[in-house]
Amino acid sequence: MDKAAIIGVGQTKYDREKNKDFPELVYEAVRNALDDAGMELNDIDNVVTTSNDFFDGRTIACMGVADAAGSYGKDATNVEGDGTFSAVYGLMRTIGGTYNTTLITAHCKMSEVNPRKLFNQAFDPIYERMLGIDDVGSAGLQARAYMKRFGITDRQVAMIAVKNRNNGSNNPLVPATSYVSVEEVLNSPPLASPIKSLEASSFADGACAIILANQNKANKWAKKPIWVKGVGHCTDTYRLGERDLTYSNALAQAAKKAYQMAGINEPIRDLDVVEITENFSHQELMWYEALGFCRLGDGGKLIEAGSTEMSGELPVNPSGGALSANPVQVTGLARIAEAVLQLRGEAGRHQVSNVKTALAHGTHGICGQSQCVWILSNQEN
Amino acid sequence: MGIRTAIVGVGQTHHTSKRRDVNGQELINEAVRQALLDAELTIKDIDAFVIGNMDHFEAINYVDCWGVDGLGSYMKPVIKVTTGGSTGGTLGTCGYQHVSSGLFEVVMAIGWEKNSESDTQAAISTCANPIFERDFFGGAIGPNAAQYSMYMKEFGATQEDAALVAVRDHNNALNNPFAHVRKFMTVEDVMKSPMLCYPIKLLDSCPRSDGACAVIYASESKAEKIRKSPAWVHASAVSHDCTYFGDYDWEGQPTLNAAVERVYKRAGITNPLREIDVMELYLPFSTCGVVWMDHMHFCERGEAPKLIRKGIFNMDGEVPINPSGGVLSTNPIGATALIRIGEAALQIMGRADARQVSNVKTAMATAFGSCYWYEATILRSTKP
Amino acid sequence: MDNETWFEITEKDGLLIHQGVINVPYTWAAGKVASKFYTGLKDKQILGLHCTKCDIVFVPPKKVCHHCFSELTNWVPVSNIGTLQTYTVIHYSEPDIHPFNKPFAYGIIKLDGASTSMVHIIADTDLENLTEGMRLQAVFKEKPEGNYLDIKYFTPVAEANHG
Amino acid sequence: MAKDSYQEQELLEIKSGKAVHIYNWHCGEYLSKFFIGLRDKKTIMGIKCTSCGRVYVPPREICGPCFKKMDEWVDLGTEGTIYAFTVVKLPYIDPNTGEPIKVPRTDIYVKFEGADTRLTHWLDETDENKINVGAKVRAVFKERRRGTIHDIEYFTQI
Repeated sequence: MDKAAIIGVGQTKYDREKNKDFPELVYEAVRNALDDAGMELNDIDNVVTTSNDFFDGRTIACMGVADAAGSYGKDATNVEGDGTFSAVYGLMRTIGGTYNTTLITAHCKMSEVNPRKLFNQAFDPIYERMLGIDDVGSAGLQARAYMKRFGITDRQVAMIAVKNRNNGSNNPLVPATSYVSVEEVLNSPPLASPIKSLEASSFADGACAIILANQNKANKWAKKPIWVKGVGHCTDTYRLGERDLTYSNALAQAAKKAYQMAGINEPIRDLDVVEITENFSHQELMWYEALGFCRLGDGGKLIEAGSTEMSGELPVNPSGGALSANPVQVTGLARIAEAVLQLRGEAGRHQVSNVKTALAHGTHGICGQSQCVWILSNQEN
Repeated sequence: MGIRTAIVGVGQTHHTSKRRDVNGQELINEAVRQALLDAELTIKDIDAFVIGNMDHFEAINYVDCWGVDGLGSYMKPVIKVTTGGSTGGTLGTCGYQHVSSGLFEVVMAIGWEKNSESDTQAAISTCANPIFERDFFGGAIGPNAAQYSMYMKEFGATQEDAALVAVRDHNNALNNPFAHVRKFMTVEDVMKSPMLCYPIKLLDSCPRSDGACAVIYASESKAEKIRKSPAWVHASAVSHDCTYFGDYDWEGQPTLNAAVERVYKRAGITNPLREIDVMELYLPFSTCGVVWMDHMHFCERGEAPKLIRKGIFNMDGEVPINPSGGVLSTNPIGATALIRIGEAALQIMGRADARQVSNVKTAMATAFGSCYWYEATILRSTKP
Repeated sequence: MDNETWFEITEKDGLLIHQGVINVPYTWAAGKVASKFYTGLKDKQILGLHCTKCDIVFVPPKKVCHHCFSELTNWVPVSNIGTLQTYTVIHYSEPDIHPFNKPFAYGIIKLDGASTSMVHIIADTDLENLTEGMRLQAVFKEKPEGNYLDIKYFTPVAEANHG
Repeated sequence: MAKDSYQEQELLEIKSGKAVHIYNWHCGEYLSKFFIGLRDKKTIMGIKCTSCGRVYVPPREICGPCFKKMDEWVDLGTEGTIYAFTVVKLPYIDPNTGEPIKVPRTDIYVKFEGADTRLTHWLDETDENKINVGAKVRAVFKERRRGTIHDIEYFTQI
């Protein structure tokens, strides 16, 4: 792969409810990204937006943010899915020969919708949709299957919620929370057993934008370009009844490709910080295993050992992750933005020390059907 | 520069008003198999997939996830792109960029729609801003009709000029076994068909169809092994400058101008009428087949009717437009613009059977959709 | 002229929020495969499609095997009884889409003779007593309508039926 | 069993029934101000880009070509001209109700003298022989206004 770097990132604050409409949110993120890169819109060659017609409540939802995303007078395109996938397409466009710089945006306002009904629309209308099942119910099926197979305890799963929610209290971009304990998580109202309320992500409103540049332009613009070392994305089978819900093979395959490109052999040693999309706390344990941070079934032990805490060997989600703020579609792109801040040493109160290589992860679909992995570094070579 | 990329296979379903025998996944699967057959590949040869449609036509969220069984994309990378009517163009560009980036070698782009599964106009009307324009958006026919009224007044064009375009596209469809509407018609038939919105009549308008199309893109090193004469992608461009329907300047057609100017520049085309051998244009109404010609550097403003009357865009003319029958005869919306690219590629590869134009070296395909989003692609028989 | 649809408007911090809907009905073609599956349910028979190459029996059936990409044509009947793989008890309500009142359970059930599992509802039992591995049987709707809920739900196999 | 076994079989359809998704669309700063203007003062406001001079209706935060924030509000008056129109005769399903719309219905694009973009709305005339592109139209406001685009009941030819 030709070299490319992230040379600007911009995020809005992620709130439960924003007093802005979609284009106003997107402009805020884009302006922040341009200012961060020291660029003006003229310096951008093309734009990739991310939208979802169900969550935005209109067909061709990308139309609504065209001007705000800076599409005027440029080649623009639109990906539907998590922002990490839009960024993959943005990367292709950056190194594909036609463009030098690409702006990627994602926006979401969960406050405007009924999420469960929209997630239900992801199920096959010919078959399971009539059951009324959604993201939460299916995650409950997944959590129990996973925990049963490997003897994962409720406490281990709750520890993820505690870690991420408490990490989030150091991130000024996510809604403020007070300290939560394992007991509070375990005692929070049941949602879809064994999942409890505090173990589900916190839906939010917000937007994020990143700017990619190929090698020609990256060093010209950025004070601290963050280099793309590897990417991989992969999609598992659709139906829950056909999928191994206890292990994300799709994530393992996506990671394998990204690791190969980046020359990562032992992820827990070679990576310095990780930002992943854990829509439910048990998924973070599953993602540890698929990402090769521990052996199959050892996710619970990894969190118990404190390895992924801020003070651990490989901090995961210093930003607080999706459990702290989950503006669906934006969430993965925000993980990339957070990884960039870590690699530049600009993450403030949630900065991890000595970061050279970071992993950012996004997921899309029900129970992590589709997965995307990015490896980023502050070292060009 | 990126990796040289070519189209090596094209597949489509037959298109019809309603496919009851297959669900969406199964419909997609038919196009995928046809494309594989065309390129003499197996599903294992495909490294990555891009899929697109419009969500509210079938009400399926996360179509890229739902479509895995039809695509044959189990444990493979899949991305969904969507931009409304132009989705097919967006898909083609995305497939091309997958390969030109060097990240993938053989990539399949699939567009599909089952317009029979909902009220197409209801779903389309939800594309307008819901709190400002939705209730007043009865579709694209109004502005197109008004535009052609003005055009007739200003340049002396006639309803018959538009009818000539309708007759050309519809009768070309007789040569295309995949086309949805295949009926011989005359200018008189078009003129006598029911008026939908003055001066646009029923036979001046596109149908709605169920159908799917798949196009396979491959890197230089793979493409030449797969097919002796693939269709090389020389350039693609898109322009999208509007947020509200009321923003668009119908007289100036700025996004059409911008998209074609950009694509000509990237492909090094200075005299399109002379340099392009065949075109597959996304013309949703026959009137577009008149007015838009003025914006594609074929002639001075107002001269399109002259070219049309001379027949230069007919099958036996200088630059045949829509040998496949175009959008007027087939319109599964998410696939429609990808069919344009696929048909243009077939022309380059010399595989368009009864609708083949002789000696095609350069072909152009366009897409139109959403808030006047235009896309254009240039394919050639020679490498870029 | 009175074409306005009246939706709720709220003012908050001097700004407006417009409520609105997307209300478009859909009719999906089941296609030949799912139609045959539902026709089977009318006779209380659950049918799967067998991939002879991979030796997988897909229930519910699908036309293409995702492993080998073969088109499947080998129909096989499977049992109405199967084993619970995993389940979840739903403690929230979503009245527009939930066919049961909370709390109710979803389960993934592998029917005897099938290789893949069905997601469905578990009812008519004490949800406290659900366990993975328990045996469940399909309860059919009295008047089938040709859709997924022609199996009303799954329920534990009566003691007498234990083999 | 051979493929032919399908032939005798009935092909089924699955129906969604009434499929309603409720949204709470935030109007944001600019559209809110526009709607409040309609409601409280019966004014139609546009917004001007001080950089290029373009005036936009509906108002929005950003001028696309200049990519600058706009804050100069312009009163466009309540009269404009017809830029384009459609008399909708097909009773397509109204996504607000799930029921067919009332036809005929005339959708128009209104060009205001002081604006570079156009406002979409309804015209109270449905006989297309009596509607002229370029004709002058005036906004007719509702008595009971709530802060929506429907505070203008329709436009009428002057």
